[in-house]
Amino acid sequence: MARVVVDVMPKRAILDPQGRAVVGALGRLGFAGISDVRQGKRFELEVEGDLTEERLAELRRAAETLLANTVIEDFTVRVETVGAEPA
Amino acid sequence: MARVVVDVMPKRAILDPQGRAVVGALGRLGFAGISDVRQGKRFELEVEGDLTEERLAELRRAAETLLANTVIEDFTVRVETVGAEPA
Amino acid sequence: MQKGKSMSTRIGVVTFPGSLDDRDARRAVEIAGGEAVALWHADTDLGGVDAVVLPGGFSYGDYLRCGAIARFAPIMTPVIEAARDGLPVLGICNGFQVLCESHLLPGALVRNDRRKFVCRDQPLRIENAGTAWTSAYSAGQEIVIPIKNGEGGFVADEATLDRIEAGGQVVVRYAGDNPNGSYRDIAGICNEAGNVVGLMPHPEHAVEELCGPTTDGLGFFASLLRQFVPATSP
Amino acid sequence: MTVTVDTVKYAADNPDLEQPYRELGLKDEEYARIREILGRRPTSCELAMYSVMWSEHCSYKSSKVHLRKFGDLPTETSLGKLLAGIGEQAGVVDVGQGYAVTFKIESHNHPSYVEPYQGAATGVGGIVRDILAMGARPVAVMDSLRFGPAEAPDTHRVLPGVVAGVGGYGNCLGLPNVGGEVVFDPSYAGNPLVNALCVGVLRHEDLHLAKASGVGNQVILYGAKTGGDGIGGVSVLASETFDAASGDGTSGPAKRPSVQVGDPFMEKLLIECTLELFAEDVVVGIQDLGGAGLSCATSELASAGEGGMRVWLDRVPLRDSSLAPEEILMSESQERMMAVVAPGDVEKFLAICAKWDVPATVIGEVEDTGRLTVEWQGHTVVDVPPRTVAHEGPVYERPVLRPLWQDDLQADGPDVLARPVLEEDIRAVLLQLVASANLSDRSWVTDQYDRYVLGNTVLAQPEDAGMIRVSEDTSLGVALATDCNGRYAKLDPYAGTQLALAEAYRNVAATGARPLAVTDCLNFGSPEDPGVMWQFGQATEGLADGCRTLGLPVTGGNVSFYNQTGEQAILPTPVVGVLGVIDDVATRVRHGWRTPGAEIYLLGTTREEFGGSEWAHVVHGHLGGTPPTVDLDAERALADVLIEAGRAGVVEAAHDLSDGGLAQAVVESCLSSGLGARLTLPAELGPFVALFSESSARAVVAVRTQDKQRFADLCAARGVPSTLIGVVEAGGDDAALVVGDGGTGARFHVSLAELRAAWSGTLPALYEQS
Ligand SMILES: Nc1ncnc2c1ncn2[C@@H]1O[C@H](COP(=O)(O)OP(=O)(O)O)[C@@H](O)[C@H]1O
Ligand SMILES: [Mg+2]
Repeated sequence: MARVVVDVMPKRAILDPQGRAVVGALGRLGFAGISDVRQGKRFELEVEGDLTEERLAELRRAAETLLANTVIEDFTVRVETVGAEPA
Repeated sequence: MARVVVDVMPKRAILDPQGRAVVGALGRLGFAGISDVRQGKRFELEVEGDLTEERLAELRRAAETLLANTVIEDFTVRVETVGAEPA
Repeated sequence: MQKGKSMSTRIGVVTFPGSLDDRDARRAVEIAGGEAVALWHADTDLGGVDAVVLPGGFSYGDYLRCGAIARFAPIMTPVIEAARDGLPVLGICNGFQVLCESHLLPGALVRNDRRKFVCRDQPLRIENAGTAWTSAYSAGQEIVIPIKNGEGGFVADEATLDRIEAGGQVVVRYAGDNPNGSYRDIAGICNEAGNVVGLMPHPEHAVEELCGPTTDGLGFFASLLRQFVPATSP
Repeated sequence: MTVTVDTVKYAADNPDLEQPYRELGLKDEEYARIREILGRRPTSCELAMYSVMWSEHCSYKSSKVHLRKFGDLPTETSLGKLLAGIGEQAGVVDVGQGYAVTFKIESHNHPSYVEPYQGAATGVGGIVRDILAMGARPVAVMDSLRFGPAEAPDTHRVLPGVVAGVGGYGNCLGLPNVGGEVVFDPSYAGNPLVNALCVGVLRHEDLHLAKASGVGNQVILYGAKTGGDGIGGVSVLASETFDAASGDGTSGPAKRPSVQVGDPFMEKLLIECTLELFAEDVVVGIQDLGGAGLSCATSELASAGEGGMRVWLDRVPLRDSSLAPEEILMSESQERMMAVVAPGDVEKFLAICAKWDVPATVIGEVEDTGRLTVEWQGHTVVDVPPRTVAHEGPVYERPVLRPLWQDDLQADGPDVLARPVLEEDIRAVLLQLVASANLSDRSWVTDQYDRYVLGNTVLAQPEDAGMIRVSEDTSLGVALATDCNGRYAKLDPYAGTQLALAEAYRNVAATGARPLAVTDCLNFGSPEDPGVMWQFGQATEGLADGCRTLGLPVTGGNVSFYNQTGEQAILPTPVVGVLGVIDDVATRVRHGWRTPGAEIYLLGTTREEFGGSEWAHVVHGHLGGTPPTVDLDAERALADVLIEAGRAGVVEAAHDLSDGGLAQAVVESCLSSGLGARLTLPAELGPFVALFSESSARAVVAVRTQDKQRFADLCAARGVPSTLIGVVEAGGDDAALVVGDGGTGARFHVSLAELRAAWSGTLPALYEQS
C-alpha cells in the first residue's frame, strides 16, 4: 500500500481566477507581502501493491488522461514522502 | 522571494464526491489497483522577503482562517522544496 | 398578515460582489409586505433593520470555497454581532454557505454528490415551524420551491448531526429525491436560538405565480413580518 | 515575434524584411494589399492587427457579399424603427412603452472542441459583453448546441464539458438560461457547434454605440488585465479548419495558449459597473473586447468616430509582463471593455470602476488625424487608417457550385423506406422516437442551468420559447426561440433555412407572442469549397426572402465557416433566432394540457412528408428526398390564430409541431402536464402519416368546450384548417395516451409511465457518471 500524490496546477500563462480571488482576500485580511497565489488541485491516490516503474508510468498516464486537463493545466506525480505534519 | 505551499484535504469523515468519482473513472479507464482517492486543493503562495518563523506562523494563520475550512478540511503548510519535475 | 402594519418592518438584503438573487430577495420582501433595504458589503452598520437576508449567488465567484471570502466582508461584523443578539438572519444558498463559514451555523456545504449544478422544483418538508423564518408554516407541511446549487451538500460530523436533530435545528428537509447528497436530507437548519436560519432552496423564487413554480416561498418572509405586527401595532 | 521593436520608421527603412504573414493566415495578395495601403511594409504590430482583423472570423470576407441581402430587408417592425441594426454590436428593437430589446447569437465552435468547458463558457461571456455594450442590461441567455453521435466517445468528452461551461458561466453571471437546442448528428463529430444567444433590455434613451467621437476624449480600457490568452485564437482557431495538431491548445506566436479561460465573477462586476457608468452618463462610446481584442476595439471605435485615435500600448495593464506589443494587440483575454470618455468625466468613471473593484486605465485619446497610431516605449509601432483594418478588408466572391450529389440526394426519397403498419409496430416506433437522442427529454442538460435568477422568467425549457418579463413594473414580455434542422438544410439549403425561420417563428407565436425580429448564426463548412459556398448562398437567400415575406428584419448575427473535419463538412446549420413581444405576460400559453375534457385540435395541413424526418433518421438512418413544403403564408395565418387565441384566452395549451410530428408534440403535452389524451386520427392519411409526418405550419391546441365556438371563428377568419383530433384525459397512475384511427377503428394505448421512462431515460443513461 503506497500513496501517490498528483498535483495539478493551472499553466503559468493561463488566467487563474481562483488564485486572484485568494490574493485579494488575503490582502483585505491584512496578510501582507503575498505577491501571487495559484490555486490548483491535489489528489491523494492509495495504490495497492508496490510501486514499480511501470506502475508509476501507468499512474502518470492516468493523471494525464483523467486528473489533469493538459490544455490548461500542468501536473506532477510523486510518491508521498511523509511531509510536514498538519499545522 | 520564497514559495510556500498549502495543501488542503477533505477530512476522512467527510463526503468527498470528487474523490469517489475519480476512483470510479479510473476503474472504467482500466487503471486497476487504486483503492481510494481524495481530492483536495493546493495553493502556491509567492511570499516576499525571507521566511522567518513569525512569517510562517502568520501564513499558517492565513491558511487556517481563509484557505481551509477546518470544519471539514485539514491543511498543511510547507516551504516548497524543488519537487518532482512535471511528468 | 396585515400589510399596512408590517410595512414598517425593514428587512436588509446584503449585496456582496457576485450576489445574484439580491433583487429577487428584495422583491420577495416587498411582495410579502415588508420594506426591503439594500445593504452593501462594504457597509459597517445595518442601518437599524429588523432582520437581514444574505441572498444567493456566487460571492467573489465562490472560487476559493462558497461563502469563504464574503464571510470577511465588513458588513459581516455587525451581522454576526446582531445575530448573536437575536436579530433574525436568513441565509439562502450562498447566504447559507456564508453563515456556515461564519460559524453562525454548524456544518458546511460541499460539492453536490452528483458533481453537477442542479436547478429544479424541489419538494420540501418543514420540520421546524417555530423559527423566526418558518412560523407561517406548520410542522410537517410539504412545499415546493426551486433549488439551484452546485455545492449544496450539507455535511457535518455525526455528533453535530445528532445534536442539531435533537435540538430541533433541522428546519427543512428534502422530500423525495435528495438533490445533492446532503446528510440526512437536510435542506435547511437554524442556530440554537432559532433566529438564524440557513436554507439551500430559494424561497425568493417562489413568490409570484407568474415567475415561480408556486408561491410556497412567501411564508419565509411572511413569518418574519408576522412577528413584527404586534410590535408595530398601537 | 521580433526581438527589437519593429517601429514604423524601421519598417520604412527596411522595406525588404521577410515577414511571417502566411503563418498568420494572410494570403500573398492580402499582404501585398497591406503594403499598398501603407506605402511600405507593415510593422510586425501592424501585421498582427491586419492579419487578425482580416481573418474570416472578423472580416466576413467570404460572407459579406451574401449578407448584403439582409441589408435590403425592412428596418421597421410593427412596433417601430430598429434603434440599431446590422453593423452594430447587436440589433436593437423597439418593443413599446419606451423599452427596447437587443439580442444576438454568436458561435464559439472551434474553441469548444479544443477545451469544451472554457470554450463554451467564454462563448457565453463574449455575447453577453456584446449586449452590454449596447447600453442594455443582459437579462437572459440561450444556447444552441450540436454534437456528434450521442454514444460516440468524443461526444462523452465534449458534451458534458460544453454544458457545464454554458452553465458555469451563465449561472455565475446571474443570467437565466431560457432555451436552446441540443442536436446530435454524425457530421458534428470532431466539430461541435456552440452558438450562444444573449438578450438585453434598455430604455430608448440608454442606447450606446461603438464610436470614438470628440477630439480629446479619453480612451479607457477596463476589466481584466491582459494576458497571453487565445493569442491568434481568432485567426488560428476560427479561420482555419481545426487540426488535431493544435489540440494541445498551444499555437500562435511564442507558443502562447490559444485557449481562453473565463472569469465569470469579473464579468458580473463588469456588468454592474458598466450599467452604473451608463446611469451616471459618463460614457461617450463603448465597445466590448472579443475576438481580435485591442486590434478590433481600437480600429472599430476609431473608424466609427472622428476617424483617429492614439494609443499608448505600454499603459495596458498586463497579467504577464513578458508579452510583446504584437501579442498585446492580439490578446483575447476575456472580460475587458473599452470606453470613450470626456476628459471631465474620467475621474468619475475611474471612481465607479474602483467601487466595483474593476481595474481601469486611460490608454489613449481620440484624434481627428484619420490615423490609428500606437506608441510603444516612445516609438510609433502602428500608424494606419483604421477603416482599412476594421472595414476595408478583402472581400471575396468565392466560387459557387451546386454539389453534383445534390440531385442524387434529393432523388433518394424516403418513400422506399419500410413503414410500420400493425398497431403494435406503430406503437413501438412511437416509443423508439420518443427515446431517441434528438427527441428525448433535455432536462439532464437544462437542469444544470439556472432559469429562475432575476425573477422575470415567465417561460423556460421545455416550453416552445423562452419568455422574459421586460421589467417588474410592466406586464410587457419578450419571447425567444432558436431553431434549425440541419438535415432539411442539407436536402435543400434554401427551403431548409426558411423552415428554421418558420419553426422559430411558430415557437414564439405558440406562446402568444408576436414575432418581431430575427438574429442568425450561420454555421457552415469551408468557404473555399464551392459546394459549401452554394449552400451558404442558398441559405442567406432563403432567410432574406423568408424574412421579407414574414415582415421581419434581420438585426444581426454571426457567421462561422470551416466547420468540418477533413473533407467532411457539417450539415449546413443556419440557426435562426426569432424575437417576439407579448403585451401581457399573464396571457402566455404553455404547452402542457390543463383540464381533462378539453378538446385537442390539430391546426394546419398534414401532408405525407418524411424527407429529412426524425423517423427516417432514427429508424432507417436515412437522409434523402426533399424537406417539408414551406408555406410562409400558412405560417403567418397560423401565428395570427395562436396569438389572438392566446390573448383572448380561448386556448389553454398550444404546442408547435416539428421534429417527430404530431406524435412527439402530443407526448410532450401529456408528459409536462401529467394528463392523458385520447386521439382519434383523421382517417384519410392513415395513422403512420398522421402521427409522424413533419409537415410545417402546424400546431396542436387544447380548447375547453365553452370556448370551441370562439376558437372555430378565429380559425375560420384566418382560413386555418382546424381538425378535432381528441380530448384531454385524466392524470394519475393510469394516465395514458390512447391513439385510435378513425378509419379502421384500430387503436393502441401507452401509459404515461411507459412514455416517461422512455423519454427521460436516454440522456442520463448516456452521460450520468455512476
Ligand atoms: N449572419 C449574419 N446575419 C446578419 N448580420 C450578421 C451576420 N453575421 C454577422 N452579422 C453582422 O455583422 C456585424 C459583425 O459581426 P460580428 O463580428 O459577429 O459582430 P462582433 O464584432 O460584435 O463580433 C454585426 O453587426 C453582426 O450582427
Ligand atoms: Mg462584439
